[in-house]
Amino acid sequence: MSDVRKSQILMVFLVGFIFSTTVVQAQMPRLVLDIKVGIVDTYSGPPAVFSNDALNGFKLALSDINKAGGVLGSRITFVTRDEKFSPETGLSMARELVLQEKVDLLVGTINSATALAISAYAREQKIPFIVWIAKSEVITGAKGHRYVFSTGENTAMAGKALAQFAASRPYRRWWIAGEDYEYGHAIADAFWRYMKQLKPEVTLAGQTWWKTGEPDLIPYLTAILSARPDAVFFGTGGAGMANVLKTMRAIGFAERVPTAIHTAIDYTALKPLGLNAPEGVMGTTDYLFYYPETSDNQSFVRAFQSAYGTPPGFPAFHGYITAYFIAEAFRRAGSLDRERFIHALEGLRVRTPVGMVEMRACDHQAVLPMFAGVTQKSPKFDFLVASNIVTFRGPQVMPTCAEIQHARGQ
Amino acid sequence: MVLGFLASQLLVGLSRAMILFIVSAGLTFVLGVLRVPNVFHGSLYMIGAFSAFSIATQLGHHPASVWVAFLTAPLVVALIGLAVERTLLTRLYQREHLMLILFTFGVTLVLNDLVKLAWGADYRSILPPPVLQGSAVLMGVPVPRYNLFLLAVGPLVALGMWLFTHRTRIGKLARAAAVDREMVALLGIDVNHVFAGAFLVGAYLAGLGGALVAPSTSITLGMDHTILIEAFLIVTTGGLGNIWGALLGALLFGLTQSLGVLIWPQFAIVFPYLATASVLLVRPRGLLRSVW
Amino acid sequence: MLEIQGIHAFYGLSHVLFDVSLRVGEGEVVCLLGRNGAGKTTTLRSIMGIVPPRQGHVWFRGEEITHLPPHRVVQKGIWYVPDDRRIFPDLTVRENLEIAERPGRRGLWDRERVYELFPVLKSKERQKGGTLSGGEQKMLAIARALVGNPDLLLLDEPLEGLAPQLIRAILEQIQEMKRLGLTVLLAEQNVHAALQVADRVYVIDDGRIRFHGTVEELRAQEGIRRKYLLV
Amino acid sequence: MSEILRVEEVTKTFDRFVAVQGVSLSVEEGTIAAVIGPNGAGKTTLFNLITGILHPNRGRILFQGEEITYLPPHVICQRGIGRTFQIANVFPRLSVFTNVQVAVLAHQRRSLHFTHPAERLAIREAEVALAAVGLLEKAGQVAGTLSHGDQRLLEIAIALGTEPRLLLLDEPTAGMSPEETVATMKLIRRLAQERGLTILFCEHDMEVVFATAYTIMVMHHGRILAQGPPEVVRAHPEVQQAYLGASDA
Amino acid sequence: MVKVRRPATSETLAGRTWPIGFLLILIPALLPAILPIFYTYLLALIFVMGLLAMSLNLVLGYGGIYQFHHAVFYGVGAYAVALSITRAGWPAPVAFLLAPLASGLTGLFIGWFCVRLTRLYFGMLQIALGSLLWVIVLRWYSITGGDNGIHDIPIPSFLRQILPAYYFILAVVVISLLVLYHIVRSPFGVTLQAIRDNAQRCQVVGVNVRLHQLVAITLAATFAGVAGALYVVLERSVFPSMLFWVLSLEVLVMCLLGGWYTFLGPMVGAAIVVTLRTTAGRYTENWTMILGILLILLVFFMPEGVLGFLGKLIARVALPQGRQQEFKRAESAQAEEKVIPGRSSHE
Repeated sequence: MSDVRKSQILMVFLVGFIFSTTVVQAQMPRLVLDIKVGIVDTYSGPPAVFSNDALNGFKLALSDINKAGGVLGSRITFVTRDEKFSPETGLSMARELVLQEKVDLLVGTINSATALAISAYAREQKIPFIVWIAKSEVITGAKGHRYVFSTGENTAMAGKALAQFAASRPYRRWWIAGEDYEYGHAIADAFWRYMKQLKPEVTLAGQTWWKTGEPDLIPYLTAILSARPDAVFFGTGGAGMANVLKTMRAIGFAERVPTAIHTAIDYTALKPLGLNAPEGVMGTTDYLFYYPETSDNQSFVRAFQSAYGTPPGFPAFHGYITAYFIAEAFRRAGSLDRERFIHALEGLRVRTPVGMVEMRACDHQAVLPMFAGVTQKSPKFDFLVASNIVTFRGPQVMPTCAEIQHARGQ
Repeated sequence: MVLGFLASQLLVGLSRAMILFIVSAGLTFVLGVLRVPNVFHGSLYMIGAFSAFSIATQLGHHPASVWVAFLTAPLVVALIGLAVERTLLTRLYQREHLMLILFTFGVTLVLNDLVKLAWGADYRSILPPPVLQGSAVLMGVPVPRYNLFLLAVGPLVALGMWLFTHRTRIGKLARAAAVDREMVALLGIDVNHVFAGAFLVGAYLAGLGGALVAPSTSITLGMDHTILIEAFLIVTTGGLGNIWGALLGALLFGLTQSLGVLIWPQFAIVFPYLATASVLLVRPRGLLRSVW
Repeated sequence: MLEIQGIHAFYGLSHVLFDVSLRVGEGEVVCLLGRNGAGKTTTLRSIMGIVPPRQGHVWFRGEEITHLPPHRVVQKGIWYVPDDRRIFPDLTVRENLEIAERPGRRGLWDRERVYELFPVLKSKERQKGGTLSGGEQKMLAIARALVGNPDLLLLDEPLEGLAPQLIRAILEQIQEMKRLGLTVLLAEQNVHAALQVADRVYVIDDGRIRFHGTVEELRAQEGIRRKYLLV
Repeated sequence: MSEILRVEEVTKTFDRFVAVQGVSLSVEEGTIAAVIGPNGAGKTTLFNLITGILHPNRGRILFQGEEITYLPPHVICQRGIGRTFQIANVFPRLSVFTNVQVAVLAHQRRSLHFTHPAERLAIREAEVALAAVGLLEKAGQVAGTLSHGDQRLLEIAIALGTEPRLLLLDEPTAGMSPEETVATMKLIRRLAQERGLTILFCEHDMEVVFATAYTIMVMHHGRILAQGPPEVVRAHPEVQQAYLGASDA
Repeated sequence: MVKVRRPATSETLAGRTWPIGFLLILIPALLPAILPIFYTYLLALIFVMGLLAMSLNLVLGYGGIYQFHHAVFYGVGAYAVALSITRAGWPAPVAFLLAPLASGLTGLFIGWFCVRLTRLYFGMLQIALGSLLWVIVLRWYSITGGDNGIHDIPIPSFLRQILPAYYFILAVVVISLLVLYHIVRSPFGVTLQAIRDNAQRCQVVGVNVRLHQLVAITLAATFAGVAGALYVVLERSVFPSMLFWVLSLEVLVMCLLGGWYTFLGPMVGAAIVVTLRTTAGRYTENWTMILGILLILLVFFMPEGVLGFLGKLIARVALPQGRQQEFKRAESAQAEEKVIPGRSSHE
C-alpha cells in the first residue's frame, strides 16, 4: 500500500474537514449589534473553581447590564473557551476567538502563563485584553502595554498589603515557604521586598518550596517548625492553599508559630475546610463578601447568592466589576472602536461593591482596596472568616506609576 | 530535636510511601496479571477520593462516617473498574501495549470529565476520623496521628495482598495467569474471570489509596496526574508486576522525596526522578524479579 | 468416548492438519505416534480448543466440543499435559496442584493420591515449580492434570528428554492410571516405549493419519514404521 | 583442514538449572557438523552461547583461533558466524527481499548509511542469497505471509546474506514435510560444497544427521556424550543406551 | 536472472506518483488563498505538531521504540531558540540552527542511557530523565522564566504575520518530511524497521541494535527540535509545559490515532487532535471526553489508525486481483502475529 496514495485520501479528508468546519462557522448568524467578549480560562482541573466563580460574577453583571438595555444599543454577549490550564491551547483559543469569532475584546485567565502569552498576542493584534484572576504583577507591570488591563489584585498589591499588616507585629526572623511556581515566588518576593522596606531589621531564616500539586506537605512544614523562625510566610494559592491549611491544622502549625498566608482569609480557600481550618492565620484579599457591610456589597452578595447558591468569592467580584468596566468604557467611548475603548477605559471609575474603583491610566491596573485580617471562627458561618480587618486603600499598596515605568524600562 | 526532626521526616516520608505503595500495588498487580499498563489507574484513585468525600459528608458528623467512607469508597471504585474491564477492556487483552495505553488513556479522558460533571470543580476536603485527628509529639516534633495510622495501614495492605495471592484460590490463579494464561485455561479455568478478579483488586487498591489520601490533602480535579506518573515510576523501579517491588519502589520514592526536602528543598522534586533513573540504569528490569 | 472426525487445522496460514480422524474408547490407552512436527501436538491442541479446527468435528461422550474454549473443554473432563510441561515456576509444587483442583468435584484423584504416585513431589511440596528438574516437572505436569480428576487425559510426549529409568517409571504410572480406569490419549515419538502401554495406535505424519490399528498390527507393518517413524 | 570453531569446557546455568555443562567441541573448516540430542538437551543454548546471545558462566569459545566468548552478537556475526533459529525468525512486516537485504547491508557495514535509498543497494547480493535457497520468485512477498517451510528457507537466506564462514542452523528441518526435509538437507550439502561454508547444525532427527554430517556430537542433559564420525557415534554404547534406546536393535 | 517483483510498498510507487507528491505540497501552498486566516494559522499549527508526531514516529512506528517522553526534545528546541534570542541575544538564524542541534544532543544524551533498556522500562527511564530536564526549565526562573514561560520572542519581523510564518513553516516542514522520508527508505531506515520487527534476528546478522536505536532517537530528537523552533516562529512564546509528559502522551496519541505504520499517519493524527482541541471547545466544555471516546472507538475499530485503516480500505478496492490475495494474506498474517501472548514470559 502506498503512503503517497494514502496521503491523497488524507488531503481530501483534511480539506473536507476544514471546509465543513468553516461552512458551519459561516452559517452561524452573528448579531451585528452585539458586543462580543471572548473569554479564555481554565474550566477543568483544580483552578476551575476560581474561573467558574469569576464567570458567574461576570454573567450576573451582564444580565443586569443587558436588562437595562445594554450599551450603545447593543447587548453584551460572551463566548468561553476552556484552555485546560495549557498556555499553548489558551493561545490558540485566543486566536480563534479573535480571528474566527471576531470578538471585540478578550478576557481571562487564571493561568499567569496563558495571560502573559495572550497579552503578547493582544498587543500584536491591537485588541484589548482584560486579565481578571491571574495575579502576576508583571502582567500590568514589567510586561504591561497599551492593550492589557487587570481588574484584580496582583502579587505586588497583596504582598505589600500583607507586609504592612505583618510589619506591625514584633516578628523579626521570617521563614518563607510556598508552592514552587511563578505565583508563589512572586507573592513571596513582593512580601519580602516591602517587608524589608518597612522594617529593615527583619531577617530571612530560610526558604522552603514544594512542587505544585504536592499532596503531602508535612515534611516541609515540620522542617520549618524545627528551624524555629519567629514567623512564617507562605506564598501559595488555589488547591495548594487548602493543602497548606489542612496540613497546618494536622500538625498544629499555627499554634506553634505565627503564620501569614496571602489567601488565608479568602472564602474560596477556607470554605472546603469548614470549621476545621486553622485559626489565627494572617491573610489578605481584595474582596470579602461580609466586609465592608455596605449596601452595594450586600445587594451584590444577595443577588449572587440567589443566582448561584453560594456567596461570591474574590473571582466573582473581579468578574462582576470587569463587566461594568467593559460596559462603562464602551458607553464612554461611544463606539465599538477598540482604540477609543482603551482610551475610555484608562482612568475610568466605576461603582463597585467595595466602592468606587478606578482603572489607573498609567499601568491599566484597577485600583482596588486590600483587606487584611486574621482567621477566626464566627457564629454566623460554618467556615472561618477574617477578624481584625484592616483596609488598605489602593494607592497604599500599589506600586507607583514611576515604579511601573521603571519596571517597564521606560 | 534534630534527631527527632529527622525521625519525623522519616516517618512522614514512610507514611507517604504507604499511599504510594497502595496505589502502585494495584497498578503493578494489573500489569503483572493482565499485562495492561492501566493509564486510568490515576483516575480511579481520584474517584476514590471524591467518593470518600461524598460518603463521609452524606453521613454527616457521625464519628464513624470517615471509616465507612474508607470501607465503601474503594468498593465503588472497584465496581467502576470492573465495569470498564467487563465491557471494554476484556476484548483487548491480545493487543499491543501501545494500543492498551491508547485505550486506557481514552478511558482516563472520559472518566475525568465524568468526575467533573459529577462533583463539579470545587475543592473538597474531609477530616481524618476523630481519633486520628491532631498530632502526636515525637521527640519534640509533631507527627500527625493520621500519618501514623497510614504507617500501620500500608503493611496491612501488603499483608493482605500476600494473603490474597498466596492463600486464596483466585490469588494463586492470578499469579499463575501472570506467567502463562493459556495453561491456566488448560486447568479448566476461565481466565477471563481471573482477569476480572485481578482488575477488581487493582481498581480497589487505587480507590483505597484515593480514600486514604483524602483526609490528608485537598480533593481536586487533576489529582490523578501526579499519582499516575509516580505510580508508574514506582512499579518500574520495583520490577513490573512485582508487588514487593512496588513496596520497595514506593519506599524509595517516599523517602528520597522527604529526605530530599532536608538536603536541597528547592529541588526536592528531582530526587525521586534521580532515584528511579539510577535504579533503572543499574538494574534495567527493576529491583525485583519481573514477569515482563 | 472421544471421536474426531476429519479436522483441518491451521497455524496462521500454514495448514498443519489434514482430515485427521481418530477415536478413543472408554478405558483405552490410545497412542498417537509420529515424529517431531508430524502434527501430534496440533491434534491435541485442536481437541482442547487452543487451535480450533477450521473444518471437522470433535465429539466427547456424544457431545460436540469442536468450538468450545479450552477451559470449557477441560470442564467437560478432558485434561491436557503439554509437552513442554508449562509448570508455573513461581508457584510451589503444592500450589501448582491446588489451582488444578476443582473445588466441589470429588473423584478418584486428590493430592494425597498423586503424591503416592509420584513420591518425589511430596518431598518437594514447598519448592517452587521452577526449581524442579525436567523430569520432576514432567511428573508435576501429569500430577497437576490428575488432581483435576480427568475422564480423558491427553499426554503430549511425556517421555521426551527423560532418562531411561524415568521413562520406565512414567510408563508404569500410565499403566497404573489405566488400571484405575482412566482413558489416555498419548502422543509420542518413542515408538518402543509407547507400544508397551498402548491398546491401539494411530500413526500421524505430515498432518495426516497414515495408519491405525492395534499394537500387533503396527508391529507387523515394517513399512509404516520405516517410513513414518524412522525405526 | 584447520579448526574453525572451538568450544572449551563451556557451562551455562539458569537460576539453578544447568542447561549446558562443561561442553567442549571443535569444528573443522569446510565440514558439516551436527549436534544431535532430544529436545531440552541444551542444543539451542549451546548455539546461543556461540553466537553471543548468551554468555557462559564458565569456559571459552574460539572462532578462527580468536576468543569470542563475551563479544556481543553483532560483532560475532561480523567475524563470520551466521545462524538460523529453531522457530522461524524473520522480519514479518518486511518483504522477503528486504529481509535478506537487511543482512547484506549489515554485512557491508552500510546499515548506518543515509545517502541512498535502500532499494538501489545490495540488490545483487540479496538476489544471490535468495536464489541459493530458491526463494527468488517470492522476493516481493511480505515475509509474514510465507509458508512455514519457506520461512525456514528465508532464514537460511538471511544468514547467507551476511556471507558467513561458519553457519549455525538450529533444527533447520523442524516442522518440515519429509520432501522438504530432504530438499533442505540437499541444500545444506550444496552450500557447503559450492561456497566452502562450514556448517554446524543441530537436529533431533537422527536419520537426517547421519546422512549429512561428517562429524556428530551427541548432547544429552547438557553434556556431550560422544563426538566423532557417524560410524563411531552410532557404535558408542552410551549413546545407544541413552538416546537411540533399543530402537536399532 | 529472474525478474524480481518488488513489494508493494511506498518504495516502488514513489517513482511514478511524484505528481501526487507535488500536489501534496501545492495544495497546502494554495490553501491560505481560500481559507480564513484562522484556519491558515491552525494549519500551520497542525504542521508543527504533525512534524513533531512524525519525528516521534521515526522511532515509534519505524523503530518500535517506546519513546514515551518525546516532548522533551520539542521543548528543548523551542527553549533553545527562545533563550538564544532573548538571553544570549544571538541572531535568529543562529538560534534556529541551534534548536535542532540542542535537541539532537539531548536525544543523544537521554538515548545513551535509555537504549540499555527495553519497552516499558525504556519508556519509564525516559520519563524519569526527561522530567529532570523539565524540572530545570520549570525552576530556573532567572534563565527560563519558570512556569510563566517566555513571551514576545523577537523573531525577525518578516515572520511575525501569520501568512509568512505559514509559508516558512510549510517550507521547513516539507523539507523535513522529505529528509525523514529519505531516512525511512535509506539502508538505515530499512534496518531500523527490521529491528522493530525482530531485534534479536538483527543482532545475529551483525546489526548493532543499540547503536541504530541511539541514532534513531537522536535523529527523531533533532526533528522534534525543528518542530520546537517552528512553534516559536508561529506563537513567539514558549512554556515549560512543552517539556511535560502530558504533551508526550498527546503526541504518542497522535501517532497511534493517525496510524503508526504509515508515513503520514502521525500528521493526520496531529490534524485531528489539534483541530479538536482548538475548535471543539466552541461546542462543548467537555471536549476531552469526545477525544476519549474517539480513542476508545479507534482502538476497537481502527487499530492501525486512521491512515492505516484508509490504506487497507483503498487496497481492498483499488488493488488488482492478484495483489488482493497477497494483501489478504499479509493482513491475516499480521492478525496472527498479534495473537501470541499465551505464554509470554518464558521465551
